[in-house]
Amino acid sequence: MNVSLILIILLVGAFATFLAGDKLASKVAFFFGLAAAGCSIVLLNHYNLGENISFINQWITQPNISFALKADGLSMAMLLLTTVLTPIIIFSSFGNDYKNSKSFYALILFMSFAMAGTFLASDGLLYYIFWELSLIPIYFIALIWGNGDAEERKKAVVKFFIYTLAGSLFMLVAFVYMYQKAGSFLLEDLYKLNLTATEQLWIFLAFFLAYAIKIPLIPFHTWQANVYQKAPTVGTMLLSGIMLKMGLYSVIRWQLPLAPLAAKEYMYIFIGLGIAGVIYGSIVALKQKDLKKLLAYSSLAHVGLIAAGTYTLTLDGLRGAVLQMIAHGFVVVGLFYVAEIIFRRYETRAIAEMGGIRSQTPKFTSMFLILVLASVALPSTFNFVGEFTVLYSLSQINIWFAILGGTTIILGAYYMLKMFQHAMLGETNTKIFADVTFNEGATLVIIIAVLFFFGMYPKPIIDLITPSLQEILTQINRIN
Amino acid sequence: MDTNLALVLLFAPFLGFLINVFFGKTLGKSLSEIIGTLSVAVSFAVTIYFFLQINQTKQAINIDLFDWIQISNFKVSFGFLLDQLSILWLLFVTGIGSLIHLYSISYMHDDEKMHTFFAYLNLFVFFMITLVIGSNLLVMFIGWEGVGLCSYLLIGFWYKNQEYNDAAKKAFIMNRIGDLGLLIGIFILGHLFSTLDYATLKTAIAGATDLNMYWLSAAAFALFIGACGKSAQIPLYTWLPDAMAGPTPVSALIHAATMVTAGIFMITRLNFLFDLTPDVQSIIAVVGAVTALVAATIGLVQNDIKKVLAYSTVSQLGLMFLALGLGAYEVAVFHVITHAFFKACLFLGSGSVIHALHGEQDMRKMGGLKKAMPITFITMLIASLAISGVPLFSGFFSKDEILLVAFHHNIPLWVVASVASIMTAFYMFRLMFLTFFQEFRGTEEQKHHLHESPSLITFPLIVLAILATIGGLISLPGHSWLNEYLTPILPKLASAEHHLGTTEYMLMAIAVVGGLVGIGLAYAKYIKQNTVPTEDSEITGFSKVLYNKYYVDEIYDAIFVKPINVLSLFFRDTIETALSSLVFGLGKVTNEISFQGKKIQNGSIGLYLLVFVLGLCAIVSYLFLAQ
Amino acid sequence: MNNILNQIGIENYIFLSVILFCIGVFGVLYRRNAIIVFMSIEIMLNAVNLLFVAFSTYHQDAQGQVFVFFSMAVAAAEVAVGLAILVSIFRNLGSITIDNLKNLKG
Amino acid sequence: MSTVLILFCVLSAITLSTAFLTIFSKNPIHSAIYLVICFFSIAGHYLLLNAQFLAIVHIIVYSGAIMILFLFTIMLMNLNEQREVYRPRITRLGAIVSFCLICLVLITIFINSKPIVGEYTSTGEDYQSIKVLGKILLNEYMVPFEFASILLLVAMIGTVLLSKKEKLEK
Repeated sequence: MNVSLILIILLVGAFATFLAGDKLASKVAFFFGLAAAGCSIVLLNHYNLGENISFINQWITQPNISFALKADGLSMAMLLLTTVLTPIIIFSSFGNDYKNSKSFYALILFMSFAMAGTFLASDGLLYYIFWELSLIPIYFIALIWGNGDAEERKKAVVKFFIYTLAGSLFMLVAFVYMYQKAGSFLLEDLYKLNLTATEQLWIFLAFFLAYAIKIPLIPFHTWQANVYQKAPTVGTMLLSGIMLKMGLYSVIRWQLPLAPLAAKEYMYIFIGLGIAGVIYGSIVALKQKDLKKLLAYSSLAHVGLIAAGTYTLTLDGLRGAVLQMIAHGFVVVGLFYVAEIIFRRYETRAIAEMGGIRSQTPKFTSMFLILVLASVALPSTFNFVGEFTVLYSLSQINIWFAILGGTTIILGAYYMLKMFQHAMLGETNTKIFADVTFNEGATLVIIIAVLFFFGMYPKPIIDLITPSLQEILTQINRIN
Repeated sequence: MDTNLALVLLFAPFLGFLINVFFGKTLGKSLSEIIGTLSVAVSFAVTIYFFLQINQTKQAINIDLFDWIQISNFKVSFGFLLDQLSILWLLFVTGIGSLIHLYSISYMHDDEKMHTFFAYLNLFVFFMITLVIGSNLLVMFIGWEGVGLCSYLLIGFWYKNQEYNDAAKKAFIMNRIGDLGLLIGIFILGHLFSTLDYATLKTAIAGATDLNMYWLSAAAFALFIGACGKSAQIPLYTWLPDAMAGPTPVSALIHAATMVTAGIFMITRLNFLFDLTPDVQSIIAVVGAVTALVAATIGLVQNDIKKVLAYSTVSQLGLMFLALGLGAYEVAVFHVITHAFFKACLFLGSGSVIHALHGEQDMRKMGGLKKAMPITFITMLIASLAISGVPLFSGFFSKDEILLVAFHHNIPLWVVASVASIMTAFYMFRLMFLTFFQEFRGTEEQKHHLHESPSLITFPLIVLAILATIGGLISLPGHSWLNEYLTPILPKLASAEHHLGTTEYMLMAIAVVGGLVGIGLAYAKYIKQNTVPTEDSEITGFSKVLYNKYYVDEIYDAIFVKPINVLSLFFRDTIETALSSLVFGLGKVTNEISFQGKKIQNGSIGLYLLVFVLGLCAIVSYLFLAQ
Repeated sequence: MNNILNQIGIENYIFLSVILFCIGVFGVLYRRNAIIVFMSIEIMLNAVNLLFVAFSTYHQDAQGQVFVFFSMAVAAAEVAVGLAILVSIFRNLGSITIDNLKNLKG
Repeated sequence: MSTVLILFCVLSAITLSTAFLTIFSKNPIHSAIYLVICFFSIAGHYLLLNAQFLAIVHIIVYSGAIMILFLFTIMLMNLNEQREVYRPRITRLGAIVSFCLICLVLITIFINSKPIVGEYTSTGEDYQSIKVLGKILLNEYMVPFEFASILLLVAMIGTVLLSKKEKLEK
């Protein structure tokens, strides 16, 4: 039993969903999503028992490419995030009717497949293929099933597609360069390369462009808000919940260990960039009129902090970043789902058109508030654990980084509470707001339960990721 | 046994919260009230048990539940520490908490969201207990932020009014500014000592040979900023008066007796750290004294009964910080306790008045309530005498000790604090005279409905008034039970340095006379001359500045809020567009290049052939001639 | 039997066919009349054929000549088809100046 | 100077000059006539090299078939007068430059490659009589030979189809 099973389940699931027809598609997709989640939990168990669940097979001999799926703690954590969020996301869409839903759900599973592959691949080219593969489904999902004016949407989505694709091409160049030196794309072989500082700098920058666009870090974020707004909520969830983490994960897995000298040399610049993103994203979020756009900018702020954490090159920074990634994945999915729930009833995403919802549906309001608070990292939620660790690592580098990064605590509370106030509180809205359905409630409750559980007891995840992060750190600190 | 009891202590209110949240509606009003009150009462009972135990054994109880957060150089466990300090705090948190729950049963009876109110109150008590009994700074931080959250929820309890929501938001954000400071302090302590646990921290600091004073001071200062946020000190005090938007029991519990003392608790808890940083201590002392004075001056002219009490709270908290800054932690703790009694009593009394007047809070429309509400009047009078420092009431002892300590350390601070307490006496009796004496100035209909509050409201008032009277007994000059009790926490007692001598008696006399002068002035102005404060529009001169709270809110708005909003608009409209057009511009440039390049491919075969031949030349010469 | 190249020299043939080929190239580039362009192409073909035959003699091998034979067949087919295309172009456009044939434009 | 060399020079001169004239004639008919002469001279080269079969085939195919085709086409289009549009100077310049360039390049290559020029061996074997060529063509090159016939057939059909007047358009 090894991790390729999950990829197979997801891929087969995608095909089965497509063949199942429009009526059954959502259920079939949900079933396969659950199967993948279950399977990954079983695999996690195997992994924790010390079994080898990696999968390596020669794929193409000339050039030397292997189908290498390596599962260490970090990959398993990200894989779990993907496979657990996928059924949640699918489940959250049950209230909606999509045209041609068989393709829609098949694309979701396919995207999940590609993202899981990205998290697992330990061969450069295989990783690159998965990385790019994940872009295709989201392109179609956002383009076909998105909302708003079709022309505008096309513009935003095509921009996103070309932007990210162009960034990743530099990564491919870096891989090809390293292949010429190493004769293999395998991560272990690439680690063994003795690259000079200049070479490392170029490789680092090439990777950085790909990741900075994907994460996104300022000033490469311009695709984000528009695509988040235009994409259907399921697409936004996939994008913000999982796909962003692909970039952050890749920073840890590929960029830092492959070009440690450059990373150390220019650490401050990149931390600064991340923190600038925190402040910038928070301030821009303040005056957003569209709920989804606001969440997009809040996401920008949060990933800025995570990225800053990764570039500290300390165990705390990496660990905090991974914790925060997972936490943010859940929170942001929850928040976008909340936006969707409101949209289902009011047909609007403009915050100004909401308000006065609380008196109609206290249950929903409480869940929304909890998600808002989790997003601003209230202690006892998972996000606090991540944010605290990241900020601590920043303060290890320089206390001012922690202070500036810590402004997210203040500004985050400001824009989130302001949004909450105008969206939910105030005089009872004249429009009727139907109470949440069972599906909606169950989705939110699951997310909230995860957030609180790991907020109080993050030890399992910490124990899972720490050894592999330490391994990566030894790679980063190796002497060439 | 202890572990289980501690868990009961902690989770009883939480259980109450859960029951009220999930089943509040089904249970009905009276049941949810009973559960809400009982859950806190259970905590109180357990606290008394612990109190008795620790009074005998003098042994702190340490409970570690599980590892929570892991940092590279240390682990933070989820644990509790029950020692003299935390149990003392628990006593009045749960004790006054129970009384206020009891009070709320009647006070909030007509509110449709009764169960939500009790749920929030229970949640608050839960977080407050967490704050107090956490064994390390991070567990305390859970409670710290949690009480902030509850304060947010309760200030904005009547959420249909956006002004209340603004006040709630403001409170939360201002608290968060302080929280950032607290976090920074925690980070620095983590770096320096690799632990956040109080006990280990204490031994680490005591055992350290070469302390980095710079970082230590930075940590202490950052922690102090955190305390400023929570305890409403300059410059982060403006949220507290606004927080009066919440229901009155909330103001009594959270914004007078318990939550706002969290900063004092934290500093007292870390006294071993602050003792080492005299610079920060003097900052604390000065900030405290200035806050006391500024808030007192604002309190002089406020007409909203709750606003007066709010500024009075800020002022009293300032006095406590003054004591903290002078190293007299036990004096600050003493004042916290007496203040909790009389201020809770005052708030609840004002609530009783507001209740009787159907929500009227403006003192200009009150007056003459003495006869209609005798119990409320007497209890509030006792509390006012206590806060004014009239001898034999509890406030006299605690305030006097602060003034004594101030006098011994720094005369200017003593002058400032004395002036502040004279003002306190003045505005408290201004409040009393305007509310309870003279003729009723409200509408006829209100007058008709004037009545004494029900017993559920008066009972807590009476209990608190008794406590406000006799509370001073726990720390009498010369023989202080409190100081002895706190010895394990506070080995150095600042107040023990001086003995009662002529100077001390003189100071006491000055304070008493000052207080009486304040009361006398108020009597002269509001009874003899029968003045009623003028309408808002007619206030002029310096009192207008005071009435508008020195325009601090407006200044903050202009310095922080407006610029951020303008910046946000600028970012949203200009920078975002610029960045976006930069990316689109890149696309456009590519497009343009391709458009120009397209012109080369104009379909002219002649040109194609020419290029073809030239290309052929190039390739052939490269292949054959380039060796 | 004596090799005729002993008297002429292969290099002369190479020069000749190079120049002939270049004349063909020149014609293609210089003229705008599609028929003349065609003729120039024929000249180029013949230049190559000539070189083939010369080297066939040089190597005393028949394969070069066989190749010329095939290339002639191809040339014949090419001319036939090419001229047919020209005729139909002429019918449609009324001219065979290659400047007018700009449909290759993207 | 042997007679053979003189003959070669004369033939070469005819070949090159007629090739030039083909290109420079204003009248396409003249071009065609010059081209015929050029082809004949090339056939002469073939004969000089003792490739009788090819010489004959060359005359038949090129001078006979292809040139007649050209002439027919020219006449069909009524191109006997100068109809060529104005050629911009840049085009002519470009043509001349590239002509010089390609000449230069090819000749330089040839000189650079330092061919072994000297005694040419002669095996004395017959390799290019019609008899031998016929055997080679129909033994070794049987399949290409047949393909050539198919090619010609296809070309024929294509030509017919292409030159048929399309009535549907109008």
